[in-house]
Amino acid sequence: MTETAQPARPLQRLDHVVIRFAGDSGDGMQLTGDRFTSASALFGNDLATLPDFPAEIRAPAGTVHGVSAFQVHISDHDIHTPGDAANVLVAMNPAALRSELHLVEPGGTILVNVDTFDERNLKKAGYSSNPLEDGTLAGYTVYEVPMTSMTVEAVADLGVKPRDADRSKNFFALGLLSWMYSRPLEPTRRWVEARFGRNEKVLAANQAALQAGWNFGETAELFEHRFEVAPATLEPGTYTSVTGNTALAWGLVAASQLADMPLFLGSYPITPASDILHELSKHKRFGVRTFQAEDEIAGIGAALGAAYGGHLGVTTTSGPGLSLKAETLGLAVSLELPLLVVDIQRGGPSTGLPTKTEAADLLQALYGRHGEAPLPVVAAYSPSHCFFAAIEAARIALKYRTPVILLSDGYLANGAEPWRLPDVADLPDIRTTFATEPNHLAEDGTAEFWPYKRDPDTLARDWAIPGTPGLMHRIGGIEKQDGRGDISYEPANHERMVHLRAAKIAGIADDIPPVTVDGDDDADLLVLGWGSTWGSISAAVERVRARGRRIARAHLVHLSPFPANLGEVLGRYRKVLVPEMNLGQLTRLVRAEFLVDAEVVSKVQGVPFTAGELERRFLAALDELEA
Amino acid sequence: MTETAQPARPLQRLDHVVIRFAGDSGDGMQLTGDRFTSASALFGNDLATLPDFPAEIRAPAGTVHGVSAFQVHISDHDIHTPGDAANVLVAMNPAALRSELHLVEPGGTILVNVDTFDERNLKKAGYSSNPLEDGTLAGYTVYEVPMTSMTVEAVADLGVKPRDADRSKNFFALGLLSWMYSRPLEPTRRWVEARFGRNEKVLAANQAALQAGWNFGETAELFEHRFEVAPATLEPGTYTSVTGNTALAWGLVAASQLADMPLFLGSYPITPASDILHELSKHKRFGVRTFQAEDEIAGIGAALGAAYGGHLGVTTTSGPGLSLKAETLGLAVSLELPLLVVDIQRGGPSTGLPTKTEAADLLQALYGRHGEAPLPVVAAYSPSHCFFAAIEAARIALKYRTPVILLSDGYLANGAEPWRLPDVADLPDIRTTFATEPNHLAEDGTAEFWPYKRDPDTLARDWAIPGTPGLMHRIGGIEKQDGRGDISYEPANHERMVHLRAAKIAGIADDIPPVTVDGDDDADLLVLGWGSTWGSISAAVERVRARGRRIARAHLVHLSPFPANLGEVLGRYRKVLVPEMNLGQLTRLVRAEFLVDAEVVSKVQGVPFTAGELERRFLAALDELEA
Amino acid sequence: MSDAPTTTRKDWASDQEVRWCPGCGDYSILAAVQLLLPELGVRPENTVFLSGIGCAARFPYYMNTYGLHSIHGRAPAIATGLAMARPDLDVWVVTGDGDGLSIGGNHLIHALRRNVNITILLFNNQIYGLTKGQFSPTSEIGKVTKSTPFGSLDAPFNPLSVAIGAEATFVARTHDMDRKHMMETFRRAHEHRGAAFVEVYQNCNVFNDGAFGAITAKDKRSEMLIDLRHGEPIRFGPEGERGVVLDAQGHARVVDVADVGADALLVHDEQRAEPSLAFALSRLSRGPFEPTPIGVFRAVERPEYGASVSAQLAAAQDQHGPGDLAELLRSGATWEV
Amino acid sequence: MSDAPTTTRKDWASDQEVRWCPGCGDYSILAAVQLLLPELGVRPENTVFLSGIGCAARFPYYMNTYGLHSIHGRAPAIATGLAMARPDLDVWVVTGDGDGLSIGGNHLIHALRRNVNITILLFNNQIYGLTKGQFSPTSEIGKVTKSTPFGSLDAPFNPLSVAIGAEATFVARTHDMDRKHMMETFRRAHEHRGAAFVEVYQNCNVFNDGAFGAITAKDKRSEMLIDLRHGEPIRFGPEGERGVVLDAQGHARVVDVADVGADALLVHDEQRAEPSLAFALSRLSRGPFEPTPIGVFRAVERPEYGASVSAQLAAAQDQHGPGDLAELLRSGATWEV
Ligand SMILES: Cc1ncc(C[n+]2csc(CCOP(=O)(O)OP(=O)(O)O)c2C)c(N)n1
Ligand SMILES: Cc1ncc(C[n+]2csc(CCOP(=O)(O)OP(=O)(O)O)c2C)c(N)n1
Ligand code: SF4
Ligand code: SF4
Ligand SMILES: [Mg+2]
Ligand SMILES: [Mg+2]
Repeated sequence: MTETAQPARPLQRLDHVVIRFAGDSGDGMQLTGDRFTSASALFGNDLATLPDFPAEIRAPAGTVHGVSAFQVHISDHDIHTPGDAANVLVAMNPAALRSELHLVEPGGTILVNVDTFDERNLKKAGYSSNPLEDGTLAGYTVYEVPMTSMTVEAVADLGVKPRDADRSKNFFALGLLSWMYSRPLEPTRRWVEARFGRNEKVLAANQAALQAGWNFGETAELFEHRFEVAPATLEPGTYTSVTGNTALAWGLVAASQLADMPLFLGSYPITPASDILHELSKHKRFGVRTFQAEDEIAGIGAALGAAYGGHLGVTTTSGPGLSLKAETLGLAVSLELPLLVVDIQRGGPSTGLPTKTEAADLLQALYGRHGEAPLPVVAAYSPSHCFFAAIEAARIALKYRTPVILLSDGYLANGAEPWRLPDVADLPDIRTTFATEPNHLAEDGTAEFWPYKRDPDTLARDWAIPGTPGLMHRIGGIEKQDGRGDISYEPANHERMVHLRAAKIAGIADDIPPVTVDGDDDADLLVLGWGSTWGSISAAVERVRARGRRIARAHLVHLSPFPANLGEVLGRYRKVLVPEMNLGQLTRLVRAEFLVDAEVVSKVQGVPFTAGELERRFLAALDELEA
Repeated sequence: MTETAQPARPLQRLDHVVIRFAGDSGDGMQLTGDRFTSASALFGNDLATLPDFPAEIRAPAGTVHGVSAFQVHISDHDIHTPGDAANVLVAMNPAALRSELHLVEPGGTILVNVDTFDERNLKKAGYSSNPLEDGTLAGYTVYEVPMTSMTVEAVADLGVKPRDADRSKNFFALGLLSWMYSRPLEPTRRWVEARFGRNEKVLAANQAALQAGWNFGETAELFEHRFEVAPATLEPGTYTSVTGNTALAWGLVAASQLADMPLFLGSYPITPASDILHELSKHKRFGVRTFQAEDEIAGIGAALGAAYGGHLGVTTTSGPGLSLKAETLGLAVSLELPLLVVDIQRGGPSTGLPTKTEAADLLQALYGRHGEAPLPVVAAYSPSHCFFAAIEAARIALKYRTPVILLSDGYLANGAEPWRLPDVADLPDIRTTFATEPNHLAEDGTAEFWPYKRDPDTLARDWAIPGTPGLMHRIGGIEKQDGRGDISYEPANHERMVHLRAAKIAGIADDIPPVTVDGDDDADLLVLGWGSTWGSISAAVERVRARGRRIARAHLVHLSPFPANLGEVLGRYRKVLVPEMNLGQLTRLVRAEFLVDAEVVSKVQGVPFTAGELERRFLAALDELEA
Repeated sequence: MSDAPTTTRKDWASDQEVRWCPGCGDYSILAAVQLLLPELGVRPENTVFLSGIGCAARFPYYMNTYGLHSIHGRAPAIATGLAMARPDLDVWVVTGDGDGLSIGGNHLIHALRRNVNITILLFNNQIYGLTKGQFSPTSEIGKVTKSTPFGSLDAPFNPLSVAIGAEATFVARTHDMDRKHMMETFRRAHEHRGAAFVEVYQNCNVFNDGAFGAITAKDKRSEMLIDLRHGEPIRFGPEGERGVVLDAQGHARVVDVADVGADALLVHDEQRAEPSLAFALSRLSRGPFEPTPIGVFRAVERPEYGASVSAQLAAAQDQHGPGDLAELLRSGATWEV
Repeated sequence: MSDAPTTTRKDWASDQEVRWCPGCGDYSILAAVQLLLPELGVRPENTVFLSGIGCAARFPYYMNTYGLHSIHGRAPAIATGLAMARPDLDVWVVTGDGDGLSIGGNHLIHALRRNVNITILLFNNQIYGLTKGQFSPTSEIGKVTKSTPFGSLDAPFNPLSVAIGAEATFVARTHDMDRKHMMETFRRAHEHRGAAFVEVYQNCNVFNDGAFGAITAKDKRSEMLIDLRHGEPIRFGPEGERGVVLDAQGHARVVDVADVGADALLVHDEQRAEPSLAFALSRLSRGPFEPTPIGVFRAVERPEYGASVSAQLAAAQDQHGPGDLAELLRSGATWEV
């Protein structure tokens, strides 16, 4: 029997479904979710995902702390979020049920691995009675599936060790869900083959478990019907499914190619940024140098050294690392060298919630350095946008000889979405030029190189890299004489340089697209967003509009400087709401800049906004405006 | 002949005079200025000083880069600044003349050590002709005094080595100026004795040079008259002359005594903060532990460790160090432990202008940490106020269990003013209490200690220090469960903690004095200041008022949170101007907070505002308002 | 210490669920510490465990003592402040090879040279555990990890050599498979006045399983572990048939005792002020694949930092009495108005 | 290098006025470097001087090469990036005892263990010069400075021991009073492939005058400086009457040659892979008041980091060709709509 066989059960069409896989950290739920996503992507659905795992590598088995979950939203139309509440929860053990139940919609479906609901596990999960029996699940559709035992049985003949047999149960779950939601099995099979090819027994066990799950759906009398979520009608093109961190890494590789400069990554591992280091470490064919430094300061230091040498210098980190890089960032501002600092934001302050998402580093990105040390800040808004944001950040850095902070967050980093691949030929040319000749005539007629002589339009300084004959010069973090670049303690020169550095960054406003407003022209309410709230805002705004209410929205990619038209745009609306995963950081910035009474819609819970939350908030604001 | 002898020349009364001593770094100008200041203080003048020296220890002798200057303003009335332009310049060599001349008022007086105006020195200073002869000094009253040769002559009989003889010429200058401005010589003599007592020859040479300078004034036909600046009518009391850094160090000692907690300073040397470390290192009798750490991170780390142990933990630094401390500051926010971080601001960004003043770390103090990591910020406004600001910062830190950033700057740090000493008995009691008993009853009746249980009024958490039996507990930088303090990744708890931390800091607004407005009730213009601009603003406002114009001013000591009435105050005026030694950082904060169209008056030159600059700016604003 | 009330292991275990991976070597180190402390006659309330970030750094949560789980690499600095401020406390620092030698390397070596009274346990699993498997400064060259898919190129530190080069007064090594040896080594470290540095070979069974298996497996120990004992010739092997000699260039080498004679063996002397011998022993093994010394390499007396600091305060107070604030304010030139 | 156009000292001096205190030892080090470089046949445009902050760190301004005056302590990290990115350049790092061993200690030891191709000159004046005289991590115990009016309590680092403990492949010492010795030592350091670490005893005549006078003064050198020469017995003294032996515990000691006989002297071997000998020599002198070895302590071959990194890239490209962006984007599962 294969997945193309006629379904034995009636097929019910859904326009979307949100499934949440949850189990112990060791249960392989991230992998299961990932595979289900991949198959759905290949099938043509639109989708969005939300991995959600604990900070411990593997907390004690069976406890709620050890629960690892993966939510995926698949749809036959354009969607923007991993879904508000789960329609289906797959709970591999009591702890998973206990910790995730509140995320399931009322009346939702719950599949439990009933084999794990023994007294020991119930106790570990903190249940004093069995929720399968005590009415806890009243109102839900519950399927009790003996996943462990059926898996063990399915692999019994393969000579697999019991521990490995048990480990395959996530493939059983995947097979069953694939049956339920009419996902093709073939891609998963191919993947299992590629991944476990070397280990024949494990390969066979996983394949067997996968098929057993499918078969169980097909044959067991438990399920009344299968579901189908048709492919979405997406723009034609070649698609892949990509997480934000992968897209960002690829964007950096692309930037390096587009700039025709070797890529140098100086980084220190930190959740949730490490995967960019991991991904880039693979791409030696692209001439990418990755350097795992002794700490974040060395990471940015090495990147700055490479940048000084004419490489595209990048450092990747998360909040605690950004804090550590502050001083070196200030040096980069003073040196006016291109440098990318990628901050994958996570819950703070301090160590905070290392595996959870947040967007509370914005003010630090703008102001987290001593002295007047302005720099551009760019924020990605979706997993695939991380690719383009990386190129844009590099473009600005190179053109303006400035460090740029690129903000992403844990949600974008680990979340996936289908991405229509761009034509490489359409990507921008971001090459810059190094000085090769003197740029100044001294009074006595000698030709000299002045490292702080500027392009009159961009105010970018001339840049000569070591190895260039005749242009030897010295730069440093002490204030420099305008033009010449020698040390200068002269008061008026310092002020001039402070203003020049500020003007250079401010001037970038003319070199970035104006912010566009999406929505009703005559709306009273503007929703202003930045970063990963994009998806939730999009979904919420659509819902509000679907109710016939007028609403407009704008989303910022450039946080410093702001697009030139932002003040004008904000001025057009009676009310501006700013959803932020912080206490109101962009809100503060636009209030200060434009004196508009913008109001934050704040959520600081380590999880993204749901569309429903925002919808309610927007509707309330509209009601207020109309009252 | 002594200084009490009848002056041979007529005595002209001045209400104030600004004298600028300038010479080579090796010429001892800081000492000369200091001594002149001290004598003037003892004489009873009001005064303010501005040391101004290069970042190099000793740049090449005779060059303009090596010029070290000291400006002192003495007065018979209450003054606030070291003076806009110098009335008198003492130039020990051509380089000093060249670099300082523009700071002398038109028609001012210039004393030069004419011995140094030889071809070699003129060339080193960059003069192609002799300014004493080529008309450069037209319009100034110039006195050419052969200071070197007269000093050498004066000490000829003492058997002093020529090098040492030459070194005494600053005392000649001091003697001469003391004569000119009728300063008593006695205090200087006593000081020379105390300082050089061990080295008899140097002692004798300096005394001889001092007297020779005085005698020269008395006998040479050069000078038409002596001047006198009468004592100021200051409030009665005991006075001392104090620099900001000394006052700050004493304030920390005082805070330790008032809190009845040992003081622990963890610090790494950095200009212009090092003197606080130096000063505190002397005070072992007060039980002060000073720790020169391996870097700024270790400095704050050790201070935090000591704070955790129940000491008053302090770290002192300047901008680059503050940048490095960002991550540990975030930890302190999360741990909710009292900690003082003193930032003596200097010119930035990066290494910037290490010996010059600036006030551009305000936004970093507020926002320079990842995540939502709010903390109180206090700023001193005058050298002596550094004493009180340190106590206030400690009070807040201890009461609210929070790190506090105390901002001063290079100008306050090194500048001196007469200080009427407070009565120690009047200083506030800032003691806090450590928990000694469990503070929570578990469900099963066990008494427990919950480290994050809060005082309902202040929201400060209960604090038990190691060594307390029965209250063992663990804290860390990961998000904590409200109350209990255990690790918690729970979304709603995180949000609650983020809000609690913010509310705790915001609530301090009710525990600090409201901002007071000084000035005309019905003024249209409010000048809002913070930090060391206090003196210049005061002087400028007085001048504006002296012209019969209406103007009001307010000065902030608390920058985070703002005083509770600030919004209301700002709302009362048609126009708010904010003088800042940055590009407008407080301006940004009040705009965002209160949506008032506050406007910055910016100066970023490494030197403080002059009263005249501000006066002109205020008058222009008034003209505009009235137009 | 006989008057200190006795405690049991239970008194030292917190109510927090231990959250390391099942099978992690950290469990046995925790057990060794919890079993040792009752033997030391110390009190939980006078004991502080400080850590940075990493799997190892979760240690304090599991101890029913005062505990501070700080930030990555900074524990030695924080501990320095605490130990200086509170000489009455027992301050332990638990760190990892990344925490202690990568980001925190500088604080570690400075704490060692200053001889701050702290006991440092560095759990060396030659990997970054908490961030899921990147190579660390103690990983071997060529190691394939998430961040080095083509093999790492960085020569590793030898933690003991680093410590000895940094003037450490107490340097030891033990491993997570031998509770008794751990307890004995920790006891010695705790007894030491000043900074005690202990490297603990620790198995990360998830990301670097078996890294030390070649020397710490029960059946390998007698041939592969060289137990250093002060004052004794350095011998090992099931029958003591192998030993260590120092050649004329100061290079320690493993030999067959039969070849050189027992008298030629190097006699271990942990108390030599001059650290060259300890250094040479630290070089004996280039990694956990050849015979490796464990135990105390070096244990010498040098003034303890916090005590010296306190002594300076006491001397100043003895000489001039405690400080008086009013007097301080009047210590410069003053005048009356 | 014979085809490299010749340069003269003038070509290496920038137009910037040198701003050290008159009499500072930094001047003679600068002269030594500016005199040496023409001899090396290298080009100013291919030479970079990197520094942190301190008096020493002003060095790059005075060289007519590419120069980067960065921030306190970070030069080795920045240099690591530059040397990895640009193996064609000669990268020099100039640092001080505070810059390199206090705030920058961690970057320094990691650059050494990785064997990054940089030449590090650490100007050790045993004081913080630029910040006007606080004690440094190399200052002797008891030093009275602005921050230690009662004498410092911190045991100093021995920079060479630190370097050797951190796996340095090239370690040397010289001093600012002997131009020829400096030039020779710098030449050797420059020749070394990998990280070369040179400690330069440097007099700060303003804040720590004469710190090395007891060993570097012209009339003291022959008795107090021990010139290490590879392959030769270690002897010194006006008549070569003193020498160095290694005792049975690997401890290097100064002896009268007459007492032990010339054959008993230790023969210097800078090329031993095992660093214990170099370490023992680094301990011979406890400070600049007793006979002190200068010259090259250790010079061994180990793969150079940047070259290894480049080799990995080249291997990947050789095997699979250069990367193709369009292909990369399609490297995961793709589907057509
Ligand atoms: C400033 C900062 N940088 C990076 C991290 C991420 N991080 C946490 S633990 C760790 C390394 C852990 O390795 P190790 O110290 O060997 O401990 P182990 O987990 O192996 O016990 C890293 C890089 C962090 N938490 N903070
Ligand atoms: C982050 C930071 N901390 C502190 C300083 C202040 N600072 C500048 S140089 C220096 C120490 C200089 O000592 P050393 O490295 O020995 O150099 P030297 O001046 O003696 O040549 C210090 C502490 C700084 N510039 N930046
Ligand atoms: S990842 Fe490794 S070190 Fe960390 S808890 Fe798991 S087994 Fe232990
Ligand atoms: S302070 Fe010392 S090290 Fe610095 S320039 Fe002057 S003499 Fe040289
Ligand atoms: Mg580890
Ligand atoms: Mg120094």
